[in-house]
Amino acid sequence: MASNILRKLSGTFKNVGLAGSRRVNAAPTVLSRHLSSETQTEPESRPTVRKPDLVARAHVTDFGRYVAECLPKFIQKVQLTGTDELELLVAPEGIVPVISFLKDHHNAQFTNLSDIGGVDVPSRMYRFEVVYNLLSVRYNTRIRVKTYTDELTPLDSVNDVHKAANWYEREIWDMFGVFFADHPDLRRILTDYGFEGHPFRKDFPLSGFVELRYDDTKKRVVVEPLELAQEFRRFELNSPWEQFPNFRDTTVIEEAAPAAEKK
Amino acid sequence: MAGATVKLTTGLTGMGVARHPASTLKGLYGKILRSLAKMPDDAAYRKYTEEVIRDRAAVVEKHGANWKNIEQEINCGQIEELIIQAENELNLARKMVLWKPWEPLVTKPEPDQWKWPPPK
Amino acid sequence: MATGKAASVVTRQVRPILSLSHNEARMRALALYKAWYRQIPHTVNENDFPKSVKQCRQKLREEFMKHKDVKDVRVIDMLIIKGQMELQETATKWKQSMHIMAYWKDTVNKKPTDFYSKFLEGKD
Amino acid sequence: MLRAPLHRALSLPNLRQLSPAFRNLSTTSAQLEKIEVFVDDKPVMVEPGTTVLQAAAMVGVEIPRFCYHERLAVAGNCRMCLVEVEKSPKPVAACAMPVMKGWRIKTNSDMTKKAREGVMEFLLVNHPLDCPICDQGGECDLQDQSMAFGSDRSRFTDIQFDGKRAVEDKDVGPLIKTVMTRCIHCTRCIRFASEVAGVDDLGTTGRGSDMQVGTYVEKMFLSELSGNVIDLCPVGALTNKPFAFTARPWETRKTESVDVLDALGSNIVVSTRTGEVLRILPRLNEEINEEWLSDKSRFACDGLKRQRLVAPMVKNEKGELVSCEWEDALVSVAKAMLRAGEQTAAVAGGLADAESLVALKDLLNRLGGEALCTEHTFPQDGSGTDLRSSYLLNNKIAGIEEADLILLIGTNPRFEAPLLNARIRKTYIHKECDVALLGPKVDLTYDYEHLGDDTATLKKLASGQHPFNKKLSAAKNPMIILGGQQFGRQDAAAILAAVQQLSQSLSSALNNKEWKILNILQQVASQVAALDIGYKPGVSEIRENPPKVLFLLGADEGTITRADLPKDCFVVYIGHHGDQGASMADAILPGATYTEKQGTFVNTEGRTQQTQVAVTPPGMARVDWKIIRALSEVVGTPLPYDDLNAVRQRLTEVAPNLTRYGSAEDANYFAQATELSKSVKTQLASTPLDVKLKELQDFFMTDAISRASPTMAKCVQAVLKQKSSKY
Repeated sequence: MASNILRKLSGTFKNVGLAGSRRVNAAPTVLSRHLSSETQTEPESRPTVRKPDLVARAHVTDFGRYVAECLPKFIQKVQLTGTDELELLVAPEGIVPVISFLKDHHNAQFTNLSDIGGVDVPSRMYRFEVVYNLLSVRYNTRIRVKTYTDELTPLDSVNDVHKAANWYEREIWDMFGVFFADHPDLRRILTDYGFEGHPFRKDFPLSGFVELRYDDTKKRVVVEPLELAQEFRRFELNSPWEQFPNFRDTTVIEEAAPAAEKK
Repeated sequence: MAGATVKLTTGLTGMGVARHPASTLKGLYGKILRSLAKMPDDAAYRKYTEEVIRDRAAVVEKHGANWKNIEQEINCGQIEELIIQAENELNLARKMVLWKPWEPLVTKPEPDQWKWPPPK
Repeated sequence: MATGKAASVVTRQVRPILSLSHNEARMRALALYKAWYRQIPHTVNENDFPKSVKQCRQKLREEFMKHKDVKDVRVIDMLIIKGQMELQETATKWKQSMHIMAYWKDTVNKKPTDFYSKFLEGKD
Repeated sequence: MLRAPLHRALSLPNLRQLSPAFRNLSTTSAQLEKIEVFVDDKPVMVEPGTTVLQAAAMVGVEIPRFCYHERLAVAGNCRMCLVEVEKSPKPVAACAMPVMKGWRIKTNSDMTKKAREGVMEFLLVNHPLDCPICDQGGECDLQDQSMAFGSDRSRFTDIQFDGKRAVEDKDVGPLIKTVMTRCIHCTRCIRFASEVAGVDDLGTTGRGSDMQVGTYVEKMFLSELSGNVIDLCPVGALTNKPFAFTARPWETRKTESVDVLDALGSNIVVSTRTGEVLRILPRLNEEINEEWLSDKSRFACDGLKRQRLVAPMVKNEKGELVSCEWEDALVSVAKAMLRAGEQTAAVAGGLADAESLVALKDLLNRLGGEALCTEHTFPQDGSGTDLRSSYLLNNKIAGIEEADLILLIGTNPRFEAPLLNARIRKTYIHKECDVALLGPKVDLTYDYEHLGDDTATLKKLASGQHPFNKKLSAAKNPMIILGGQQFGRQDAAAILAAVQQLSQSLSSALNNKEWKILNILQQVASQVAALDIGYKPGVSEIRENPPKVLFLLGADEGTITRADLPKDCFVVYIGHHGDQGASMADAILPGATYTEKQGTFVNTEGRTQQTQVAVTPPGMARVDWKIIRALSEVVGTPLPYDDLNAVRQRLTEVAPNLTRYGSAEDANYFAQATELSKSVKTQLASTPLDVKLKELQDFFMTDAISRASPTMAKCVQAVLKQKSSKY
């Protein structure tokens, strides 16, 4: 089974990468034809919805299984989002190995770190999710790696793997207060010197805590605690956009591979 | 060098033409395999990587110094890029020996860690 | 991976930030205090803001004393990291005098507490 | 007229079944066996005759719709509610189709989705793409539903084709802006006008793509409830004219509050942005206003920012009012108060909240002053204001729907309380209910028996000699609504006594002991709370014992003038508008309007409700009770409350019902009140009963806020113009 996956993966991935393949194997050419989605079918009778690309879906699913099999120690879960994006959910200890594997392994080659993002979910024990978006130019695919931490637990910096991580991690540090261990230059990047707090945390008010103004007598900018006008004291939390919450398409997240199935 | 022309440029900035790509590759593949050999036999990473490397090593072996054929058959970029890939893999394989990724899951996530939307 | 784990609190095994023990954290805090203490004369000298070295040192002490009750090693570490960040910003003159003066909050008025003065100010 | 006998016979059972608002009232409908249907495979037991849409609502499935509205008759013409029913070859219109046993309704199947997409496509073919300049944007059903249910690609490729339907806009008055090209012909506005408002002004002409909704001839939509068609319109065809191009709904902040411009206390939502009230929308409250709102309550909000008092003012030596600091104003008022001692009096106006009423009373009582009055009178003879049942709409507004005979005495509910009138009309149309009116003949939007307007008739009724007494005693649930305006008459006590006696004699014959016949319709929002707190109705006491210091708490009706007061009387005006009260004042302490304070109001049925702070008071204006509290500190006897909770604590001490928000306490001392009324010596005068608000133009400007509103002024002009036009 394992070699099966491998063949499929290496075959398809190679084909996606460069045009004019001359492989003996017939399967990839069939796949690549499907991928170009030129197929004409009979008139569509269903209501207009996003058309699922089953082939692409199978590819990412297989690749997810492949990574999970290779790194059972670190990968907690592999899932597909509603729009067929592959997500690896990784234990915080394993972020450097996973990112390194994705960058350096022949069948992955995710050499481009598009960005690093953060999510704050205060109700969780580890409230911060840190999200790494990677791009493999070779195979023209993207992958998302997520891990988690709390306010005090440091996360290993991936700066040694991707130089791009330097500023992204500084941004996460500045906005969420997640500390990255072994980062060469972890300091603020967006907020003003002397700014207190981490603005993207959910418990940081939208309006902030302080306001700045130019004081004409002191001839300098002064920092003062914020005094909210009545208008901004109340916050409306329900969205004005969602008129039919019952008809919202919930993003279907599907587990692609059970983590660490063996051993 | 029968049938193989000399490569003048890779066309990619910062990537020079490799002098003896085939032998470089062979050497690298050998090193990778030796690193992999330090891992347990049933480690998935070892199995799959060995398969890829053997596959590629066979192609390199088959075509000898004919870089054009190698590039075409492996179909994963120019031969110089193949060298970089092999170097990366070697680097990774050596680290993998220390990381031991074939072991069971190091930490289980909290039950609600990956639930979305998050429970209130 | 070298994640040398240290048990800091009761139950949960947590990963340390910098210090492995309370003592180590204390040493770091003292080192940071000293670094600031030594930096202050230079900062006062090189920047144009209306405070003396003595006032600055008093403020330094105040700022450190704000956190005197912090016991968690990792929280101390976090504060030290942020303190170092501020020290760097001050020493490298990334901070302008306005940023330094922000420590004093000298334009902030006290809020009225009794009904009548609150009424006159129109604030609740 | 809607209530033709044929119409009634044909459509009423139907209406009752279809509209949930009426359905839960129809107690008589036999206990029919429930049938089981399945909505998206969820089983639900429903009564026979339930529509597919209602059955779906029971399991929490909302079916999109445009024309269907639960308070209006079913039209079934928009087709948006098409759903698939298993084994039915075509999708069915959920709003009009009663369910059959065992039906399997699929609200999210491919066929349903396809049907919705098709309907959306047809609607959009002739709908202009002007959402960016359309005021409905953001709260548009068409927008929302095309996002949720429409196709995500267009087949409308013919962009050069100029054949999109275009319709001339109609001028229906200063309140409603029409862009008729946007109309999707759901006919909700037409149904509202003829069913709820009782004005058959709107209708359709033409058919197919020539169909137009309009007024047939160019005329104003003459209704006191016209603004509701703006809420009903699912698209931007009918929008709020004063609010046009002002703000997008998502930029505004919404504060749930209570209206105070009539005595009903309709529930409202105040939309604000950048410290300004932009518009007022109704909020659902089945007990009071359902989901409607009168035009005055909805559109008078631009009066909230005109003619405002924004700084304290005190008269200088030349007799001119000059603005000053709060401290100065408070000190000069306090000086005058200390000089006057117990010769201090107060008059409370119609917009005063219970908090400021109780604070002012406490302050004056501390100084020994006892003369606290309301502008609106109430007879003091007999039981006076001691028994709550004598001044409340005892049977509650929703109780009207159970009445089978309503006698209106000296009132024109259409303009005094438009939503009360809408209730009466609803009862009249959907139930077997007759209405009679004693008072001037006015248009109430429904037929009634006019008993004349002289007091002799009232006397006859009270003594049981009038022919109408037969009807009254035959009625199972009779209601008598007495207009609060009649209390301004000299013979008010006699009128009240007569009505009390009449209702007592009727109620003793009733089987239903819970049913209350006597109902008073108050004129203003503050009256019930003021009487509960212990204010004396009417200013006669002040006229008799002229005080040295007089407080006017928003008293703007001119019931007391300079002529009634001694020359050295110091008049203090606490209020928000520069109206009659402020013009006679020696000192002005600027207060807050109902959108700027959290205040308690008790409506005419005795229901306690509170307004919420939507914006801050402008300039130096302050919340009224705080002004009085601050003044008390300057006078030297600080009142013992510093925050709202403490004031409300005090309110609870005075009258516990004043802080039970949302509930209307029953009052039950009719017999005792009647007993006491027998002691009334006053005789009925011969002057006929009269009402102030007779015609639509009288309705718009009745208080300080609506008098300051330019929109209301425009309405009066427009109605007068319409009256003089040939249509």
